[in-house]
Amino acid sequence: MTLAVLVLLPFVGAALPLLAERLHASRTVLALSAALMPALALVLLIAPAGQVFDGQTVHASLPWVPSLGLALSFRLDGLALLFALLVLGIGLLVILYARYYLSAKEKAGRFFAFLLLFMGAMLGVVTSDNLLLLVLFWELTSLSSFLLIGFWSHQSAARKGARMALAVTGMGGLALLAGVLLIGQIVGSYSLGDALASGDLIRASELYPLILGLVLLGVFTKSAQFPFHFWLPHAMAAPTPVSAYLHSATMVKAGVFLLARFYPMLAGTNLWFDVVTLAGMATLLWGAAVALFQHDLKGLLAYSTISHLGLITLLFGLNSELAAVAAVFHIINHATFKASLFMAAGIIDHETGTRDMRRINGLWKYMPYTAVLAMVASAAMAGVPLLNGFLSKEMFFAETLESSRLGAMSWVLPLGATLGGVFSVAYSARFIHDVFFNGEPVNLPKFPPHEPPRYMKVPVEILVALCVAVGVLPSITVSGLLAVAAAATLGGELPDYHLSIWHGFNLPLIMSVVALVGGVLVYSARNWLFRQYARLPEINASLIFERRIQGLAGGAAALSNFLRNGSLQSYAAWLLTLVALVLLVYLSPAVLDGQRALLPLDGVSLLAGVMLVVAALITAILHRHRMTAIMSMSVVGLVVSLAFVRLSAPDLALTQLSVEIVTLLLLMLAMYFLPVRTRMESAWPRILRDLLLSVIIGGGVGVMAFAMMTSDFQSISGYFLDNAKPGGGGTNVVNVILVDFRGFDTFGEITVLGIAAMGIYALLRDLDLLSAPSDSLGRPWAREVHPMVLVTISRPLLPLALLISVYIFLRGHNLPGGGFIAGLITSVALLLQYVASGVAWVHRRMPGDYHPVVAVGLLLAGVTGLASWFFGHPFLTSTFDYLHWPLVGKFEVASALLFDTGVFLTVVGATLLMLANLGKLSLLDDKAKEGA
Amino acid sequence: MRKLLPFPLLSLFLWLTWLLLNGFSWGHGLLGLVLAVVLPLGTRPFWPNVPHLRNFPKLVRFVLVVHWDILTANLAVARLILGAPRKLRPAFVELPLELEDDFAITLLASTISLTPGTVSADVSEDRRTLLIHALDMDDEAELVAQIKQRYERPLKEIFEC
Amino acid sequence: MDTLVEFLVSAAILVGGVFALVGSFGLARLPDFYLRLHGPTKASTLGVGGTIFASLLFFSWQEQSLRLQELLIVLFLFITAPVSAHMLAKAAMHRQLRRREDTRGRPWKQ
Amino acid sequence: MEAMVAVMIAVLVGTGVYLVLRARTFPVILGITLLSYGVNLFVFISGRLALDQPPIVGAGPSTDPLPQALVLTAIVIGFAMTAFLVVLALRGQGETGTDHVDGKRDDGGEA
Amino acid sequence: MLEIALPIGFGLIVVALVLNLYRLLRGPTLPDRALALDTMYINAIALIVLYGIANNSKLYFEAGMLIALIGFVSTVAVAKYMTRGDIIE
Amino acid sequence: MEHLIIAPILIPAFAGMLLLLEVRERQPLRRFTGMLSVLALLPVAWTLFQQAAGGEIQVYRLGDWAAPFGIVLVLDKLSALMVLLCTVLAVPALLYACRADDKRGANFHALFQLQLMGINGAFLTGDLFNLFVFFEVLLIASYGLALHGRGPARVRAGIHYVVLNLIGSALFLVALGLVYGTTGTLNMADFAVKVNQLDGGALELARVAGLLMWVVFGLKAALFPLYFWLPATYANATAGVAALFAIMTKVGVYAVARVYGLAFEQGALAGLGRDALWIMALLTLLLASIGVLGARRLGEMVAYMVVMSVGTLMAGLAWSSPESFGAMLYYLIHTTLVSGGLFLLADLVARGRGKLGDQLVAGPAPTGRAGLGLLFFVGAVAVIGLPPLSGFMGKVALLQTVPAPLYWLFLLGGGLLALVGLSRAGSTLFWRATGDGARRRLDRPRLLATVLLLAAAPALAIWAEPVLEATVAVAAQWAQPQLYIDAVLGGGA
Ligand code: NA
Ligand code: NA
Repeated sequence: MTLAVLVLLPFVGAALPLLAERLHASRTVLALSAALMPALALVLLIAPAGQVFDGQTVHASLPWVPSLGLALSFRLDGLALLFALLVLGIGLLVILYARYYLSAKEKAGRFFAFLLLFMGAMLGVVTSDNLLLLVLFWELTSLSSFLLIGFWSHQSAARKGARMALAVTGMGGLALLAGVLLIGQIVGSYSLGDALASGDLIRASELYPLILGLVLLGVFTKSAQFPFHFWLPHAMAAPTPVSAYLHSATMVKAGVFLLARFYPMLAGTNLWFDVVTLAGMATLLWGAAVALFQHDLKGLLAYSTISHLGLITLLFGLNSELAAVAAVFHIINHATFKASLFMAAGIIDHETGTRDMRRINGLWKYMPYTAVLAMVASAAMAGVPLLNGFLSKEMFFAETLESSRLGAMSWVLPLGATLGGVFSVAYSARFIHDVFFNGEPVNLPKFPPHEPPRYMKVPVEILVALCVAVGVLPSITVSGLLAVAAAATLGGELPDYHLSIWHGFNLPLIMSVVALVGGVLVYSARNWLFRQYARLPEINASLIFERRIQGLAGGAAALSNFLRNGSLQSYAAWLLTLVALVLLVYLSPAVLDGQRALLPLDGVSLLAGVMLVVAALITAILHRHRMTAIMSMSVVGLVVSLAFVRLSAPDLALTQLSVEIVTLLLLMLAMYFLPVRTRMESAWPRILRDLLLSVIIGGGVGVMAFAMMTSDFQSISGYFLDNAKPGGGGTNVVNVILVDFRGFDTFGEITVLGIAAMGIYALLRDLDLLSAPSDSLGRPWAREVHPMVLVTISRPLLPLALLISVYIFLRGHNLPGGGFIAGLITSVALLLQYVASGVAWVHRRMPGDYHPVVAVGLLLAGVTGLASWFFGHPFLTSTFDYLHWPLVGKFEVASALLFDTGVFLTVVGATLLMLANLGKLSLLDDKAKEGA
Repeated sequence: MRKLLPFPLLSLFLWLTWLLLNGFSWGHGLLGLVLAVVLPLGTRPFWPNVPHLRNFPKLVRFVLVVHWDILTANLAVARLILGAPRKLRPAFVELPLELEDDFAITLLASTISLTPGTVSADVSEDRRTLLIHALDMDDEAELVAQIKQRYERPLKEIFEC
Repeated sequence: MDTLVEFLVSAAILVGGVFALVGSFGLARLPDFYLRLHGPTKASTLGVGGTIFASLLFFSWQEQSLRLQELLIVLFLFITAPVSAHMLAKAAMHRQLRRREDTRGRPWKQ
Repeated sequence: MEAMVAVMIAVLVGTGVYLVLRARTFPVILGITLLSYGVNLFVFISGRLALDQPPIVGAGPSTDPLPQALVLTAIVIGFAMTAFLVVLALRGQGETGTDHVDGKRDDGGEA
Repeated sequence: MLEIALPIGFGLIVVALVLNLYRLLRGPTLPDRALALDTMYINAIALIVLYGIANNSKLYFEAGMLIALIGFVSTVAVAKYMTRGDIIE
Repeated sequence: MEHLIIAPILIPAFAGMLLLLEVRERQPLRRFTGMLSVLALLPVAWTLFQQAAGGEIQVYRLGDWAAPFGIVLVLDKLSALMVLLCTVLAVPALLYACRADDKRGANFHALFQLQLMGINGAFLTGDLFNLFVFFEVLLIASYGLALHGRGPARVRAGIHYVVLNLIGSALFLVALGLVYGTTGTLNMADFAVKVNQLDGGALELARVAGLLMWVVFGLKAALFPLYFWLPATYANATAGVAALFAIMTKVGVYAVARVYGLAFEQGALAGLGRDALWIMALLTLLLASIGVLGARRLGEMVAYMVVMSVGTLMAGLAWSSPESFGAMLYYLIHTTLVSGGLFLLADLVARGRGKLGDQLVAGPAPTGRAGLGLLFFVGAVAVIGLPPLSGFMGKVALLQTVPAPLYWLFLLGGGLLALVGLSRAGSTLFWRATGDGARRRLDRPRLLATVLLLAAAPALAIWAEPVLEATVAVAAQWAQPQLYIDAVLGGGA
């Protein structure tokens, strides 16, 4: 369990510096607060580390999401221990270093928090014993490094570098996730142990190439392998402590860590060899060559890092156990010398104010102590004997000589390795010579440079001391750790190897010598080389990437906007095309197999049908002559109402008729503000397309209608006919369905009406609309506002219409009618008052806000429904009884009537809320005109 | 009583309408009565000036006359329409009004419109003149006189005295 | 008696139909708007009136009791139809619709 | 009769579809209305056609009452929606100064 | 007798409706179209009443009454629109 | 307590009606009423969820009429989950809106409540026509809410939204006509039974009915090629509304799941339209992630993420194994809450940047840059599907249960595009600031609402197991339509 706590510590620790910053703690306290948890973790690591050195693997596991196979499982074996030490150890050094590196202005608390987040993520990656958990931490390293690289977010380079790193490593992470999921599918578990034990199974699977590809995509992006290396140099926009940490020892090492981790699972095949070796070799050479030409100190280090990562990758690719050992060894060595170099570079940057090696010269004079440290580290990087880099490089040279996979071409590997060594020496030489010697500084922003603060050098000193110690006394210092780490990597027994400075005169030694001499020669030819390099077209990966991304985003925007072109016509066409496709594909003549006898067609119906067809077509054709279109559409409405009469639906006929009238009022109200006529806008192709859609959809629906009407079916309607009277207390079955059997639909329906009215009210409020000052013929409007005849007739019509409403309402339960129709009649009668006498006149006589009417209507319907609860029945259960009164006789009292009253009120309130407010628009309009 | 039944004629009218709709029964008689009282009361604000019926028998007579005229005029106009339209002698005629009450004027205008052959096209803003369009007018004075005699005068007697 | 009633009903139906048709025929045929305006009066008076009379007779006969419900349709129509005509006439005058040249008198400006 | 009703439905739906594909709010409103007519009739005929069989208990054979109730609901909802659309069109006219469904002004600009 | 009169009556009224539609489509002016629509509504009453007789059913009476009572409101609205533009002011 | 099932519909319904009564526009009273209603819904929804978790499917017969004749509400695990999710989303959304957005137009609170009524009704009803009615309730309320506030962009988007949905409603009616015309019933369970007894032409018509329903639900859910209305509508809606709308697309997803699971999972029309849904969902996923990358406003970007999530969900649904459905539901919960939170966040950012709003161009830093930046980071990580937040869990769950390479490619590739897009957006908004924006403090309640929703991301990750167990249980019940059918029709039928 210590292990889980250990991984958790940095995450917890991330809060401390933030807290400290809140409390305005000094920078030292900030750094200490940041260092606390890692230090604690390091201490906690001692005990399990002992077990690891005893050859055990320490496990800890907490369940998290068992159904996904995700558990908080951790393992500490040699490999994990090695990396944990690097992560924590170098992490602590970086914290110390950053204490001095960050200026007082900077939000150090946030910086340390990000750093600790990263540390925790990295620790998680290396100790995960669960593949999904590993991916989880893996992506966390990408995310936290994004924050770290972009820490100086005011700099464009930092932002771009951060985004690029995130995009590239994020992509790799997604690929890795896919790979891991596939591994999980094959293995049947996401436990790392199970997976490592299932190497043969995985390699035998036909998914193996895919898995390998996906995992390697993750590895290569993270470890900046060719061709995914380009993000790393731009990540140098990060503060130097970040580079020292992420780009030497940790983040980029995550990739090669994974190669080591998955080595028993995935390595050993020719595919592995070909892909990994090739990528490693390419990266090694490319990075080494380009590094020489960097004028930016950190740029040089970045490319050198790429190159060294290539070296490690290449080693893992060789499918040789010894090579793997060498790889692990080089991971350690590279971490130490590269971290110290980055720190040294940071010190130089800090003291001179620039990282441009063309300006930084002869610093030996100003900061000799730093120079010594940097020179030792550089020498280690170059592979100079007695330093750690030499040892692993020697092993590397030896291993390239061992491989025979390439057959006759096997010489390519050592040749490439040597060439890489040459350039490695050359850029290391440049780092030493160009910075500390090579004449006098040129125009430094800060002059003269000094040695940095004492404690800022401590981390460098420690690391350089390690370089030397390992280089001189490998068997004492590093062999134990290397052994357990390598053993864990190989998943078992170690091969026979020897860590010593002197292996005798052999081919690797010659290669080393060639590299050293060649490197010095290359460096001495630098001026010529730089000139040649300068002639090459400059490739700024950041710029290219940024342009690509911008192009991608632009393309994405273009594609999105092409589809989502802001045109309703095109959206509707998509929708209707989909419908047309459904109809075209699935409507076969088979649907017309009905056997139902047809009804006779009489002449009256035929003529009415023809009228409807003509009127509908005219509406469509003449839609630009808007009033004509409205008139002909009213004919359609009338014929539809008549059709309902003919087809045994008196309720529908009444409803349709009254709705027609209100709709026409509505349209007339709107026409005041809309153009009366418009010019033709659609081009013929568009019209033809729309006609095609109309014909297909109209035809399709017609065919389906015919198919339905001509086939028999079984329905539930018999129940309604049987139960309307005994169960619902009414003989008008449609009404009983509406207020009883399906009263809930009606409840929803009047709610819709009420909401529509509210929405309309909201839409109309503060709407500024200009109405036409004259009619469509250009004449001024008529003078007379309220024609006397209309006014006079409208008044007695009101009580009369109310009487009819009551009549229609009361009979609704048994005969055609009901609350809805009654409500519309009442509304029309009231609206007639508005039309005849005007808004002001009406509102002097009754309250003009219809919100409460809608509310009371809805509430009445709702409360009627609720009342049934008190009788132990579900919502909307109706009840009815027959009363006998003297004189009056027997009559029915039904709760449905109360519900229907709610419907009535809602309809009245809603229609008036809609239309009366629409009418009021012109009042505002008039005021606006007067004001103007 | 006045307060309860501000418009007795309207109430009667509503009550009869109710009974026509529902058929006669004690229940509906009662319910109709309630409605006939309540609805005019409820809509009272919408009635700023109330025409008073003075002479009920004359009203009945007037209604019968109008119906008879509708019947006969229909026949006459049908002949005109089915005949040669070129023979029609259309005209706009201004009818000076003696009626003063809006309701009575409206009734006159409606009557004129209902009888085929004439349509009331407009009432002047000062309520002094009624514009009539005639389908086929022989003589303007005769038409005006006929309208005045058959419709306007009875209306004046029915409502205004 | 039955035959007589049936005859009356049939006659009323025909009268109603004929006048409805004549009115609409006039609407379709007459040369200017003001003349056409006269057409619907027939539809709304004798046209509907005839059918209503038929219905009234028919159902009273069917049920062997006086049934005057249908009268309401005529009544309402008599109240409302002149208003339509009046308003349309005003609209026509406002739009200064062309009238037959031999029309005597002139419409009013609106 | 069935064929004629089917043709009516087809024409209503077809013209409705054509009109909703126009560029101005007004024809779209007309289109939605026509479409509603057609669709309501379609739902209506799902209970099959019957002549003079109104669904009143005690008045002889009865047609299927359920689709009628559904259509009644659909008519009301359709009315509410149409009204909203009409007012929305006005709001569009007020805010964008045009009745184009995409708010495109006649001069090519956008409000 | 009735079985002869009714079809004739239906025929007459439907022809009337067709003539109305003709006027509505033909125009030429907006008042003409409005007038035609108004007439159609009135003829529809006759049609509905006849249908009631033909089917010996009183269930359709209300439809006719509805048109007679409030059908004219649409015509009034259109006419008001033509004269004033604004139908509720 | 048998009536509790209908409470999620009635509470907001009555609240909405009471709000309508309040004509004097006393905003505090309105806010109080609205908040009271959503807060009352919370325990109700939770209790219902617990009840449903017991495994028994509860049926509420409205008007005391037996199915299939009357309308029934059905509380199974799926509907209970959806109601709970809606409620959980509604509380912060309303809280946010209560900070002055609700004053930008009339009737906001009533519309909001009735919107909830519609959504909950759609989740609970067991009747197809009643589903149509509740669709209309939620749509008309959403029209009102989408147009709440003013401005031409909002109206333009509103017109598109409204017209397309009106066409959709017409299509739904055609489908319902076919449903009734072939099976003679409207009850979902009864339909499921009867559709399998069809043959010949009726079966063909029922097939078309099903496909038309897919089109309609696809429009609600915003599937390709029916999603074009969504980005503008959502991006232009006021923040609280946009946040609530995060569940609207899920109503479409739910409807497909419900009808498909009952009627088309097996039997004569088994797998109806599955391939088409699959292809459309994948295209949606792809195009929406492209949309995320190309978005010019943060709100638009989040809206595209909503569309992406629909593609993700529908594709998962097209596989429709109980396992994939369980994973899909987890993802649904995650995406609803997180995108809701991101809509709120987009508004917070826009408010803090003054005129620029949420446009993705360099400008003054939003007020409370660090805090908002952190929230954005959390939301973005979650919504992209990066670890360790809920999106990662959801994606892993989906990837594990949907073994289709194409899906993996689109899901992961879409995630990458979203990653690029969101990192650009975040970098522009929070890093590339040219000076500070308004110096006002962040509004605490607004911030709280945003945090509440975005807290779902870590919470759903930490408690991924119990949530997944719950969703898998929901899926297991869903995969046995006979349970539903028996509960509704009383076993024997
Ligand atoms: Na130099
Ligand atoms: Na006349």
